[in-house]
Amino acid sequence: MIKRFLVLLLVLSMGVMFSQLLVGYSPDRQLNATAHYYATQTASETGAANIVSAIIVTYRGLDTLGEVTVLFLAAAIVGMVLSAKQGGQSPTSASEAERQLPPYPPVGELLATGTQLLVPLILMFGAYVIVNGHLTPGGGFQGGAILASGMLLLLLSDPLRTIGHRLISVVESFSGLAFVLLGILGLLLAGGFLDNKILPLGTFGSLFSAGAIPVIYIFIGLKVGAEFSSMLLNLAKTEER
Amino acid sequence: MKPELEKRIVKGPDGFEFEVDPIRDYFCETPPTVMTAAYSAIIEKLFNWARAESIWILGFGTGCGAIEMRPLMTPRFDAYRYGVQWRPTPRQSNLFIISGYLSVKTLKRVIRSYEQMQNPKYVVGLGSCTINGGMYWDSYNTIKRLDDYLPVDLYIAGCMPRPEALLAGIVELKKIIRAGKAEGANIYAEKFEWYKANQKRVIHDWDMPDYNW
Amino acid sequence: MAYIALATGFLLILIGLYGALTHSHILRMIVAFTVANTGVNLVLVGVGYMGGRTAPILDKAVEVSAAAQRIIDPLPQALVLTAIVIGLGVTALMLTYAYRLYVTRGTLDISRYTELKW
Amino acid sequence: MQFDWMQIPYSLLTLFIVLNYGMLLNALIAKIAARVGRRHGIPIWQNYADLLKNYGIRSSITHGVMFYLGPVFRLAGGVGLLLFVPTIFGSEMFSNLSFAGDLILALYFVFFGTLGMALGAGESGHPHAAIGVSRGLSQVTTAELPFALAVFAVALQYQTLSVTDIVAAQQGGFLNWTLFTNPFAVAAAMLGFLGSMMRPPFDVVLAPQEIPIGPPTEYHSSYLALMQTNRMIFPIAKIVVYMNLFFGGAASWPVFFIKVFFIYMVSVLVGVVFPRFHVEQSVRWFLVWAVPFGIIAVLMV
Amino acid sequence: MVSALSFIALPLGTAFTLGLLPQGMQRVNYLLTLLALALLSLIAASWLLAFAAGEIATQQIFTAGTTPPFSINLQIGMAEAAGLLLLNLTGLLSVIYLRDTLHQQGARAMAVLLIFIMALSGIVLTRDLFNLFVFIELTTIATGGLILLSHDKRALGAGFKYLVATQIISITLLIGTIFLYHDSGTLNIDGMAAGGLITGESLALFLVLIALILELKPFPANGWALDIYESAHPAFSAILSAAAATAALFAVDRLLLVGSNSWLPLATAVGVVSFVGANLLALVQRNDRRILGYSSIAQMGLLLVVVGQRDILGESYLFIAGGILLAHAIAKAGLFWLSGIIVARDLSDWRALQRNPLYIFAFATFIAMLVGLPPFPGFYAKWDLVHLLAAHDRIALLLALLFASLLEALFLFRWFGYVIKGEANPEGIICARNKLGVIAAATVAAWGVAYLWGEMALQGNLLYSIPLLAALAFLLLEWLAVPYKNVLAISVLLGWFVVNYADYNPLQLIFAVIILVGGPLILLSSFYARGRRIGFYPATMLMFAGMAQLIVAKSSFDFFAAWEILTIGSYYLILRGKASEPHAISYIIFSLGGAFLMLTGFALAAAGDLNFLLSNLSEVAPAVAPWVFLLLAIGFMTKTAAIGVHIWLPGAHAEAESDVSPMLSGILLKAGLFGLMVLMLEMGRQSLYGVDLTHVMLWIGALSALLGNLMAAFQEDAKRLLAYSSIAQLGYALFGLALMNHLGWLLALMFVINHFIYKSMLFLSVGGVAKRTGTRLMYRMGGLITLMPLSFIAVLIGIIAVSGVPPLSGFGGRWIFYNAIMTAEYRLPLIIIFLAGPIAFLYLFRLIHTIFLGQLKDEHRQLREAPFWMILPQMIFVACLMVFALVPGLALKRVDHYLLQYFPEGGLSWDGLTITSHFGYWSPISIMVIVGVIFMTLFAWLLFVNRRAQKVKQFNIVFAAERPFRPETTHFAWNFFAPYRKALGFLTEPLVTRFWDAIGEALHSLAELLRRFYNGNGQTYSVHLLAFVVITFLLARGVS
Repeated sequence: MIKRFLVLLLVLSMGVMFSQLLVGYSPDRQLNATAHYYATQTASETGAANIVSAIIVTYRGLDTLGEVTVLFLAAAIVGMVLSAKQGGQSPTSASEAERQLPPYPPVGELLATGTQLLVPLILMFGAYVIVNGHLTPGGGFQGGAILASGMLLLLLSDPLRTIGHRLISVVESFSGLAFVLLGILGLLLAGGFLDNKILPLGTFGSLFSAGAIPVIYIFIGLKVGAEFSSMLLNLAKTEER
Repeated sequence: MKPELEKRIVKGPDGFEFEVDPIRDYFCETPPTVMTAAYSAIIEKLFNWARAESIWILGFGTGCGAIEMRPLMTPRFDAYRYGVQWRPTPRQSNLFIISGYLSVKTLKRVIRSYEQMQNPKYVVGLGSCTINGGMYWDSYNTIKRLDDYLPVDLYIAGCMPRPEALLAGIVELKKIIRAGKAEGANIYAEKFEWYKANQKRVIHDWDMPDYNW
Repeated sequence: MAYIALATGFLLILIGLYGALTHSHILRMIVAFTVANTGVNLVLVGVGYMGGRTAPILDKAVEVSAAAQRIIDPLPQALVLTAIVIGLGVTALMLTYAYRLYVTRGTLDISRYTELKW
Repeated sequence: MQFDWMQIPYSLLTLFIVLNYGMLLNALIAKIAARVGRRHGIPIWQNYADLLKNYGIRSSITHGVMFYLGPVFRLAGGVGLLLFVPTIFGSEMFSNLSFAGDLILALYFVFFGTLGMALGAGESGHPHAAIGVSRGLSQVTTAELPFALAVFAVALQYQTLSVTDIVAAQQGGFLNWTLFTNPFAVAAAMLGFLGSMMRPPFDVVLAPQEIPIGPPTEYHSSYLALMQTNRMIFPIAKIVVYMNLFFGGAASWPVFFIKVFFIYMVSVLVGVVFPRFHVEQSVRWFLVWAVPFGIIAVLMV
Repeated sequence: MVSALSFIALPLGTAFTLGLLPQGMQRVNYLLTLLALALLSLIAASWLLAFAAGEIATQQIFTAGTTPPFSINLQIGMAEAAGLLLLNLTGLLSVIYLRDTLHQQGARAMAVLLIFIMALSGIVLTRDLFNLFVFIELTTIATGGLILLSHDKRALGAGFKYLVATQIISITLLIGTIFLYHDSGTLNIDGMAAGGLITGESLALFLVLIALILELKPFPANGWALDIYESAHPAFSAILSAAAATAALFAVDRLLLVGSNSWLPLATAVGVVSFVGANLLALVQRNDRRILGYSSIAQMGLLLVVVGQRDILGESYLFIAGGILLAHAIAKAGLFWLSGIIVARDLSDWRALQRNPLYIFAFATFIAMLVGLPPFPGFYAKWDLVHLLAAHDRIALLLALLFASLLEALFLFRWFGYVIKGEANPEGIICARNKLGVIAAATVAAWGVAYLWGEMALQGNLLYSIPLLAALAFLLLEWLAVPYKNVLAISVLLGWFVVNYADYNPLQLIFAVIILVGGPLILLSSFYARGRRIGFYPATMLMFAGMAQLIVAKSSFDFFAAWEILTIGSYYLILRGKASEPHAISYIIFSLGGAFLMLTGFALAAAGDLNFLLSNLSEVAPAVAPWVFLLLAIGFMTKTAAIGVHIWLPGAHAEAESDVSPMLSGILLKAGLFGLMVLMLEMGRQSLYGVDLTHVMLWIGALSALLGNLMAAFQEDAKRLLAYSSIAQLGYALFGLALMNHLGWLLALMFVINHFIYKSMLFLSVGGVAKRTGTRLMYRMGGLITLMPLSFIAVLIGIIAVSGVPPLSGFGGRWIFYNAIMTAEYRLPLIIIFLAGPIAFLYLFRLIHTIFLGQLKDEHRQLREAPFWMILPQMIFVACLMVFALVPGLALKRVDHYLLQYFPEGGLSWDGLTITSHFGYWSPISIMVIVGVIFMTLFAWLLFVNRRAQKVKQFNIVFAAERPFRPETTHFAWNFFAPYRKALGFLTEPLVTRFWDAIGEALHSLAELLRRFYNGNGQTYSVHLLAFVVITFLLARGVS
């Protein structure tokens, strides 16, 4: 009880701090210098219509690279932990245990059919979101997540399905590598690391525009999709026990 | 033999073991020798005078007569007048007064103390018990004749002799000393074998070297 | 608007923290942190909000020339995306840990994992 | 002051006079003590007889080299102390060998004999000897303290460490003696003096029956004779220091004899009246009663 | 130059490539990882070299073809380059170290590791706040993964606690970041700092700062970090401690620029609390990795302080911070790596290192580096830091830092003691070659950095000092047998003396002779040793090197460095003794404590001058001068073991080896006296609050003399007795110095010489006896005079000399003493010293009596004389004593004249045979002749009258008509001065010991109590974190 009270006290103190932030906050009337720059210069510099995408992929591309790396890391660690060649109750025995386990109850007709119907659509939608990331709301992350949701659906409909792990890992690594290489190309060919001007900017507002942004977004999308899928797969395996 | 006098194996700090024989290693066993007057006669005379005038008695009361020695220190008798004083250690004493009957147990201590005194040294037997055993003549654990065990320079008879007798005896002893006739220590050295044999005859638990330096 | 968003965000954070610090069940803690993260994200977006403006996408509705007056600050939006992804990564990691902990020790009570102390 | 060969015979003469004086003085004091007990006491020449007898003992034993050397140290200490201090003030010849060092030399040479004796006693292997030494050393630590303080006070008072100069400063009437010019120092010194004379109440070191006379328990014949010789010289040598420092020194032998006698009598008078102290009692006694005088003396100078 | 972006692109690319490679190609994966890290290290090195050479200036790296603040930019400068090199090298070495584990875990683990290093590099490089957050999160997640490299099952729990903690940190960080952005309109850190929009009051800035500080794991909100250190794979802990903390420090440092330094006090405060707290808690820790964890936290605290004090450090900032950081990183990484080859986890299990001296060398290097001993960078850094702090009157902070450093030294040296002493478990260590290589690399790096920092130091490189080099050279000669090394050591010392002879002034010459001629003399006794005697010569030579440097030191830095060096050397020497571990630790703690006081004193005196000349001590501002004097004096007096700080000495001297004790007592103690002489010559009298400090020293000297003697009298252990006697003798010397007159100083010098000769001799004799009898307890000896006559003679001469009885040289000391006090204006302490004098007889007699006289024991009946090589120096000392007794002018005359320039009054006159002072006179030769003649005459007389003496044996004593039972019961020796104990024993109540024990006890209890705080519950740790944030906030607000 005392502990709860203490925690409450602490949280309330945090609350007091936050409230000070809140009180001190006043919404900007004007865009600040940075935002103003983005608002006015994005179009000419990057050719992307979606300023957020431009920021994500180009201006703050290094963040995004880090972000992608976070996913990569998370996936790798999840894989490491769950494939667990290390001590403890070795889950390698899990695959043997798996056979003795009773099979899952059969998936419903609705789910099975829905999967068959929806997965291609989902994948397509994901691809769309990815390639249009520089124009409309969306982009690699969103698209990648949509791609992975297709994978989730597949897993739900058939938990025992084995999906090419190897493929996923090659995709994630390859797209990551490609991202880095594109960044380095920017360093070599254009104004700096991850500069999108290594490709022509094209016509503002069209699909093939904004330099390397769509290309990078594609890789991001692939990578995010692959990472999420790999994580899902690995987590799904834990279910097998 | 007492256990502490038995030979024993001892381990040194470096781990080396060797035998320790207490009697041999801890005691000097050399027998006493006759010590003649080393100086010319006149010096020896001077010394004999000094010896006579400076009689240091070993403060060791061996029997009931010890009680008679105490009054000698008091104002009434004041033995100091005669150059007499008591010393607590045999090393510095010249005169051993065997004060009364001498049990065998005490004899052993007396022998030790006597042998630790330096030449010249004198023995006075006090009371009849030292002469012939006195009333303890048939006792199982007192000696009868002091003479058999130590060379006695002077007997003072009585049971017990009074302090005055003791004083008279001391004065008599001084005469003997001055005359150069108090050579008990040398007699002891000469007849050492005989004395030892007598001593060992009565002392059955002989647990000391033959001569106590 | 912004104030409401911020206040809600802060509240979520506080709720999340309170939950994470009072529930000793690991999964509950993870959920609580997710709540808190959501709050953070809300705060992030809320800070960038400007009343009466539109999304930072340049199209026919918002011409490039008028963008500076029409759109809200795009940067927090970019940031929040990163924050979300990172939060996701951490959550995934925590879940994995939770799984492994359960496998090795058979409990999800965090107060049982105190063999390392002092 | 420089060395002169003539100093050797004169030093020997001093030694001879002091030795004989010591023999007689000691016997006299024994007689006085006997009279206090209503006894007649020893003859006045008794010490000569004792000494001669001990030299005349025919046999002796030795426990080892240090045992052998102990009495030599002891007597050398006594003789040295005597000779390092000028005996007669104003006499070139009876200032003995004091050219070798000043008051400090005398002060520290006191320990020469003590140390050697203690070592010799130690080698005898007799526990009682060791116990006696332990007691003696314990007692001397605090018995010396008031004396040292007094000496320091006197040295400060006269601004010199030379014994001759100190005596010189006290000339011209007995009111110039340190006794009157610096009574606290003298009080401290004389209380300390009691402790260093091996007389009651500070003679538990020699407890004759408990630890048969302590350190010299194994000594006999000529060793003992040497120590007796020292016993005649050493107290007088010490008293000479006191006399020179506190009582105006002596300008002639008669004055010397009288002053030494009276100073000696201080300890005798105390001794015949008081029983013995434990070692720890005497240690405390000196600290509580004697040292404060010394402190006052040092601070007041 | 290769772009700095390669620090991000290269590892990332490699990490992704690893995923592309088919499975089962572990070797290739591993090689790739290695290659990438090696390449990165090379690039970092090339940057660093370029910066160091001044070829390039700090560079900005822009991304996305846009300038900041609109895009993210990186910045690399000298500091960053160094940091990057450190990170990547640590990574590289750890990867080598982790070879087997990584092979087992596969490509994923390597990728995670690479990304971890990448993220750390990113933290160092980035100038964008949000980017910083991303990199921090990357490290967090990577940490979460790398914890699992451990074989320890508990690591899992630790990892989860860690993740929980980082959640809270990242929430704080993000909230702060976004509001900072809102307030400043930029995410660029330099932009924020330059914009001036962020004030010191900013709560957002506080949140960001506190989050970054929390990344440094400040005490006490760090339970999770400790658990990780304890359970993670040591190689990872190495990275975490060395690299991750470094990176976080860079981040904190950068952020503090924002808000124009107004949060510096926060950093300082948190730093101090961490430094003190972590070191305190480490005191009661027994687990090696956890203790390293505590130490890491402490070091981070220290660095935080340095960062927080940036405003006053000026140009030295990088030098100081870098020095401490590198020392910490290399040492900690090295120690963690070492812990990886140790099988068991208790501190004492490190004894396994004894298997190879090289392990010990590495361990010693790391420990010395952590403590900040010369010649390692921490030493230079601490010197500068302390000086600057003192110059800006931040004394309280300074004292807190030094106190905590002392705590740190305490647990580190205690650990070192455990390792050196005791039986090693041969199974306790498992060592692969790759791991060894890594540890060796760290050791080399340690010395490399030491050299580097020396090069950069204003005060000159300590590694150029020839004595130190000579001492270190003996490390390389360890394979030689003792006789060769001994000859070499002796000739080195003598050679150094001959070379420098002409440069010493008379005062220095006396000390030089004692050190450089007396040292070899004592070393003669070392010939008796067999085998190689590993560790002895480097330590000895280190001590001598320090001493040799000390007496010629011109600046306070040289002096202090020499002081530390001789302290280390002597510490190792003491530690070599059989049961010496607790004494060695108390020695080093008192020495370091004293040294820290000295350091403070010097710093106060220097007023910011980093290269302060000792001769300027006389010109210290009057306001601080008494304090300087006080601090320095206490510092020196810890070495002379003045009463109050003496408790290290008896044990240390008693337990040391036979030939070490004389060096310690005869030579080492003189260092303190020399320091005091320098101090008092330069500063003269000082009074504090109206109290003349020299009067205080008089009291201390007198009390030391009294209590030292008194305690010596009650010892049963012969060497302890001598040790206490040293305390007393040094008390006399101190007293002499404090008299502040000509003769007082002469007295002190006389004591210096005398004490050296007779104490060395006595220690050697007693050492020889103890060697033969196998005990130091005097009551178990006895009667050895006939078996060991030469030792007896040495002791006899020794005690006569010590006691000051004419005709030996001790008397000269007493004579000068009396003459000196004649002019003393303050007389009260004299009473005590008078009392002390005769007490010396007590212990001296006891020493010779109970050992050599009395009853010989059964088991000693067949002993032989001490070894020749131990007797030889004793006999030389006997000769020296005799010569010095006869012609003291030989040594003292020149000093007497030399002292005239400082104390023109009261010199001695040395005409002819007699030495004359203003008050008295003294003729040593006459005394000797007179005493000799009297003695010989009497001896001859006795020989004549006593020629027929019968030699008897030990039981032929008068025993009250009985005979002795056994020698043991006949030897009166134990508690020899029982009546004296009854009378004055209360004075020897170990009050001082109790006082220090109580302090130690209190510290330990406090630590034991405080560490309960870390109850192991991840949730509680989070509460701590939160509470830390809140409390810090409240405090910060309350203060401002």
